[in-house]
Amino acid sequence: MIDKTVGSVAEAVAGIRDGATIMIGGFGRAGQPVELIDALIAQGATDLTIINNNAGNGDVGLAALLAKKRVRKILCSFPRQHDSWVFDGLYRAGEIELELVPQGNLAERIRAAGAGIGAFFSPTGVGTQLAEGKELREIDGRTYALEYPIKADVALVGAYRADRWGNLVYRETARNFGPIMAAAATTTIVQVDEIVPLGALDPESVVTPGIFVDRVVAVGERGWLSDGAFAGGVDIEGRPLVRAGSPAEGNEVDQ
Amino acid sequence: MIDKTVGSVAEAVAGIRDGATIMIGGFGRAGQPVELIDALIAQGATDLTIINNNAGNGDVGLAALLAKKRVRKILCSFPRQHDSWVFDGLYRAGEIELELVPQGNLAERIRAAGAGIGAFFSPTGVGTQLAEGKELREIDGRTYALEYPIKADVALVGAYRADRWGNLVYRETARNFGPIMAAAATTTIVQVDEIVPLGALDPESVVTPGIFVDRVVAVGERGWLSDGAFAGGVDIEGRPLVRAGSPAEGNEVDQ
Amino acid sequence: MSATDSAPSATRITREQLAARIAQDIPEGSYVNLGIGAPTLVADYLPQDQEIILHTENGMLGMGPSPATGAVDPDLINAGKQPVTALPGSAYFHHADSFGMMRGGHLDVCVLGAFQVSQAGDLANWSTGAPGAIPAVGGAMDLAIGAKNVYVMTDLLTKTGESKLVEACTYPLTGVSCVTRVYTDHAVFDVTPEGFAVREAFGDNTIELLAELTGLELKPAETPGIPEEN
Amino acid sequence: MSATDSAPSATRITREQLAARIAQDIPEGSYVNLGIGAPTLVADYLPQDQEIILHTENGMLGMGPSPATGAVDPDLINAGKQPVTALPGSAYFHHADSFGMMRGGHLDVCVLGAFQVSQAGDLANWSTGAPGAIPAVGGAMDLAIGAKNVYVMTDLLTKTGESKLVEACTYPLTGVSCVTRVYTDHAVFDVTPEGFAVREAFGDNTIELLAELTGLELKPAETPGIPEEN
Repeated sequence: MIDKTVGSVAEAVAGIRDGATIMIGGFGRAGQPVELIDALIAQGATDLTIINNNAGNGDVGLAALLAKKRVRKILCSFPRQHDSWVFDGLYRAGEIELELVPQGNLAERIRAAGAGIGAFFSPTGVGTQLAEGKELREIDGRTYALEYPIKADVALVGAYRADRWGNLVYRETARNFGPIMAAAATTTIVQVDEIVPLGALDPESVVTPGIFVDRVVAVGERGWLSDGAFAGGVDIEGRPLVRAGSPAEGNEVDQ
Repeated sequence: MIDKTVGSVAEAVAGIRDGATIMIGGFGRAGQPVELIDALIAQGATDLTIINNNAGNGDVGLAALLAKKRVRKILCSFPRQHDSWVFDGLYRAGEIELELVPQGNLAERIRAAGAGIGAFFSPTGVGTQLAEGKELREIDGRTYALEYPIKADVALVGAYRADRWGNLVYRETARNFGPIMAAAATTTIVQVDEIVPLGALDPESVVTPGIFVDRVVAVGERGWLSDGAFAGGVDIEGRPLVRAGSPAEGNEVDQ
Repeated sequence: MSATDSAPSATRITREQLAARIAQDIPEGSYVNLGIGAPTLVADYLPQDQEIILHTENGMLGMGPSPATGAVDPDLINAGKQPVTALPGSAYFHHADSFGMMRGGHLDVCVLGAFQVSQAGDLANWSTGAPGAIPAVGGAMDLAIGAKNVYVMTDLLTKTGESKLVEACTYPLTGVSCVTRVYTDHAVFDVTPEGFAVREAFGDNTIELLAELTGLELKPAETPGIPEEN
Repeated sequence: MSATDSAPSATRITREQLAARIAQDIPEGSYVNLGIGAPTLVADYLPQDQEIILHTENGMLGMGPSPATGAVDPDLINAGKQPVTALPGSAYFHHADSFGMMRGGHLDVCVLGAFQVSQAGDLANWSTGAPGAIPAVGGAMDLAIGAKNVYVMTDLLTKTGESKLVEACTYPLTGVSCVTRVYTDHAVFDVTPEGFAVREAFGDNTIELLAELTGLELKPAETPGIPEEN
């Protein structure tokens, strides 16, 4: 019997080596596998290269990993946010290396790694600083820059439900980088709200087939659901709305 | 109100020009938009270039279009099948041009057209006749050949259900080329069993978002379903099983 | 063109008026991405009786307005990471599909902010190049080169009075020759092979005044007021 | 090696036995694509008490056996266009995703037929190059270069007695240096940097006999009988 489920987040992240390249899913907080990141912090691997769209929000998840100085380099599209103070501090202190990649090139390069593409010509970034030094080519009257795949040793992905074969479905825009990162890493580790019986996921609706998944761990239902139905009652960071008049989320321009 | 539905297959294929490049979905008969092809035959456009995985089966659908000598050239991966007699005859008579593309390169080149990729390096076919003359490059110790996008003026796609925004779901392996062809053509025309109300398709399960779809026509429930449930009672070509002992489907090796 | 102290005499519309003006040029049935910041205001002015489908690059088509407090869903956010809702007919997809949609030219319109737009249609909106600043680009470069029509929404002048419409950008570029039209608080400009053309000057603003404010040679648009086909 | 009329003395196993032999080397949990034709037989010999997940390149993982007559679903077919079923845990996807899965090296094993395999692991299985033949390649080239282990299932000799194991292929290639192992009716051969190595000779077959039949220098495999890690 194939059973990719593991009983704890500690088991899920076991064996991640110092110096590993790790993809972490999520766009901001949506889809960020916070429990797996916490487990990685506890596990202790260091000198990591992280691939994520952002560079951490607030003091939790990826930001907490950064705060522990366990990350040597981060490859992302949008590090600077209103709540990226942990990264900002490390960057200004020269304690973290940054490789900035336009978001669509980041996504497509990750997809290319999973799909066995050697390199591809992208129109994004041509003529800008972020394509400096890249091979350019005119194809059908348009100029493209050559982009290479981004692969990883490990992907940490936050999905919604899984079965024991590792088939995954996501929830709303928390899907974001999960499916492409799952395919681009040697070892893909997934946290979900719930493991469901094999056959419970509609094969028409599986977003990540289990072939891309190595380990799955259930971390319990997200706080804004109740028995699978949306219940609300939280702020954008998922914190319970305990009192009226609690401070509103900043509306600074992030991406 | 956005309403991409049209009332008849004739309306759906209206305006297709002589000389057009047309993608036709389907892998063999599964997902082949037979009613749209019949409408295209009636519509009269000729001197067509067709992109499909195969080159027609039996005497219906794509094979019927070929039999009418309306196709100048076909681009596919597997023309020769046990029931491809129409194509075989035209090819041997020199009446149709063939461009043979390995199936995965065909799929990825179609995907590249929809995704705005200028070209990509593929490992498939390297060192074979089908990569002759292509630009080769060694990347990370492996040799790749440069492949260009395949786009089309029109895509004819067979899906399962649609809403009036053109969101599509497919059924089982009839999905095959539909989603990538829908994105790679200037005008995408879709036949479905049924148009459902906006909001009836689960946004988590929409396979082709309506942005890729221009016209949708309902052609009625496929013969092996009854009110959306699988009822069987047909052979592999979808013909009703009228009597025991009817001739079995050939089991020649096709792909 | 006489040299006058033009600022007092220039008509400036508000950001909300500008958002409404842009909304006017977006036909029903369009697929539209509204960039983070001011462009998101455009959504409030799209006609309620028409269907215009909003794309957010983090993986959704059919985005609806913000939810009520108490109904915020942290899994359902836009590219600015603000809570949104899903309309009937919406669809989710992953990041590679979402950016393929943009890069492949499937969006009819995107509306972006700008630091500078050059008369060749070059856009600078992601970095001032200031030393010590932390660079961040997000999806700006993909949007800039992706949509069929790239509209810029911006004040014509910076807070210190310099024109954001320029002969050549001095800030780091986001995209080359990508902008279709610039909607400013003073006027609407088309990007043409011969440089900026004034499609619509607000209030009493004249081409002469706009030329003076921008320091550029300007001409009237050939078909002013008629939106281009998407 | 003495020249004898080897054919009568050679042991040949049946196609079904060969399918069973291949099935033995596929560990539980493997993701496997069985090529059209004889390789599909392997499915019948996979152990019933183990889970091995079959991929079909037209867009499915978790493929099950053929349906009963009357329960044939024309929408649910394999790459050979034969009716199949879906197991609990299956998933559908489109062609680009399916071939990305192959090309990206996610399949553990694929089993293919062959016209010829060279000692460098080159495979020829799609065209005899005969003049007038209609070429057709399908997914063969993608499978050949995609899986972690590419197993070939074939008779050792053609109907006219020529070896399908060759120094260099004379038929048009499907893939270069892609075959991992060749399962024939006479023996199982590994492809090694030094050419073919005999992993297992069936019945009384000897390396000498196989060398004579193939006209190739052969050596024993270093770790005969131990399947490689997937």
